[in-house]
Amino acid sequence: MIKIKYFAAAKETAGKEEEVLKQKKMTVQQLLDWIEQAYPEFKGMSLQVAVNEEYARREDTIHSGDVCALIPPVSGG
Amino acid sequence: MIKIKYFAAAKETAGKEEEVLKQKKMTVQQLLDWIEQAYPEFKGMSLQVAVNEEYARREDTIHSGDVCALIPPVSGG
Amino acid sequence: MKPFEIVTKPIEVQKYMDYVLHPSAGAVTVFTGNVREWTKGVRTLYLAYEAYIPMAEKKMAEIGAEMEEKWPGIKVAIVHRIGELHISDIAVLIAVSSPHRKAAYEANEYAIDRIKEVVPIWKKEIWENGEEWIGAQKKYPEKGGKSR
Amino acid sequence: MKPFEIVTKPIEVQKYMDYVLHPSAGAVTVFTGNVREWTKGVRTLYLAYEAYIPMAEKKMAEIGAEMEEKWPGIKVAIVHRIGELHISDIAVLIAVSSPHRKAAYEANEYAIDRIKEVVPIWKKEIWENGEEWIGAQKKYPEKGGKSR
Repeated sequence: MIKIKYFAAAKETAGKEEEVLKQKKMTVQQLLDWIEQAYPEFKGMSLQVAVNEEYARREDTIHSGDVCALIPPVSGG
Repeated sequence: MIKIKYFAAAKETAGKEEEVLKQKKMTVQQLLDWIEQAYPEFKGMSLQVAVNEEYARREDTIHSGDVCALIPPVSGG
Repeated sequence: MKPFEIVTKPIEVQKYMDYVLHPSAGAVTVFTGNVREWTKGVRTLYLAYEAYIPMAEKKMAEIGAEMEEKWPGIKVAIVHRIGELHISDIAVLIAVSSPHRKAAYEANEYAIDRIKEVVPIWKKEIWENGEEWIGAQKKYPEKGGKSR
Repeated sequence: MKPFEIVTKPIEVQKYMDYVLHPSAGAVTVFTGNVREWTKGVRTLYLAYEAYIPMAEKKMAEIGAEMEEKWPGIKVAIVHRIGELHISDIAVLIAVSSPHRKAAYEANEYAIDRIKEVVPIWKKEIWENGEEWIGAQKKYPEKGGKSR
């Protein structure tokens, strides 16, 4: 089980704050592919992924129990 | 009459806050010469002179009624 | 208060200045980012900020650690407010104390640059005629025109 | 309050921040110079500041005008306290608001540099074993030794 959290523009695009994938293991790239398939509006959006509150690379592996977050371009300050 | 105000280290050197010279007209340089004669301890001190609250050059003229100030190196902030 | 925190209430400046001040500090710099009414000719009604709170606080603390390594002897506090913010409200505050002033200025400016790069906080601008999440690719509506 | 002033009472930060803030300001920087306990290994007990008050206020206002010319759109307040100041007291405060942050940082740092050059204010440091007016030619007593 992998938890996905959506923020800001990503939350509006997904229409939800979070959801759970019944996967044991996947790469960040695979997660993004899955998301783009589930929500075509994400295509072309500039997104980073955080795994357990740390920015992850596309090739990093996500394990069951991890909390992922879709991070649109930040605009704090 | 020319008023002279002493500040900080200059006040301690002169032993007073202000005094009045019975001059009608003098240059800033002449004022400094007079001061060094009156208070030899001023010799070698780095001093600026303000006339009517504005920094003055050595060749500027001071007139009766002007207020002069002896300005040791500033150290605010 | 925590030295690196996300809050929902108005930010009190004095609290963070007091936190960074200590007897060896000869200089304190404070930066506040405030909600501005006009941006590129478009009038903002208010802003809505959202954060991934635990990660944002962690990233702000990391920025603080980077700063203390680059400018030894400084002490830092960073706070960002989220929720609905109105004109002149403080969105972000950075307080830095330092024995000498140069480091207090440099470190403070470094902090806001880094916050804008890495801290997961998002700003939505709400105008009279539309709204938009502000991201890397900023798009402003034409003056007087319709957004979206 | 006046935007450029010499005071004898403790400096309240908020008052000057409020003065510079307005709806077009997106950034405010505040600098405070505080009394530091240790300078080059010598322990300060307290400081005594003196000013040529009318000229100092005039010079600070001139610095403000220089700043507003160099960085259009900023708003400035500068206050310096005189009299006896103790450890961590604020001696000088500079508040600058600006539509954008870069100018707020740059102008603020410019102000403190200029204050130290031209404003007729003098600082006397009082240590455990002596005292001295601090000027261009700074002399610190040897650690543990006698001054004067």
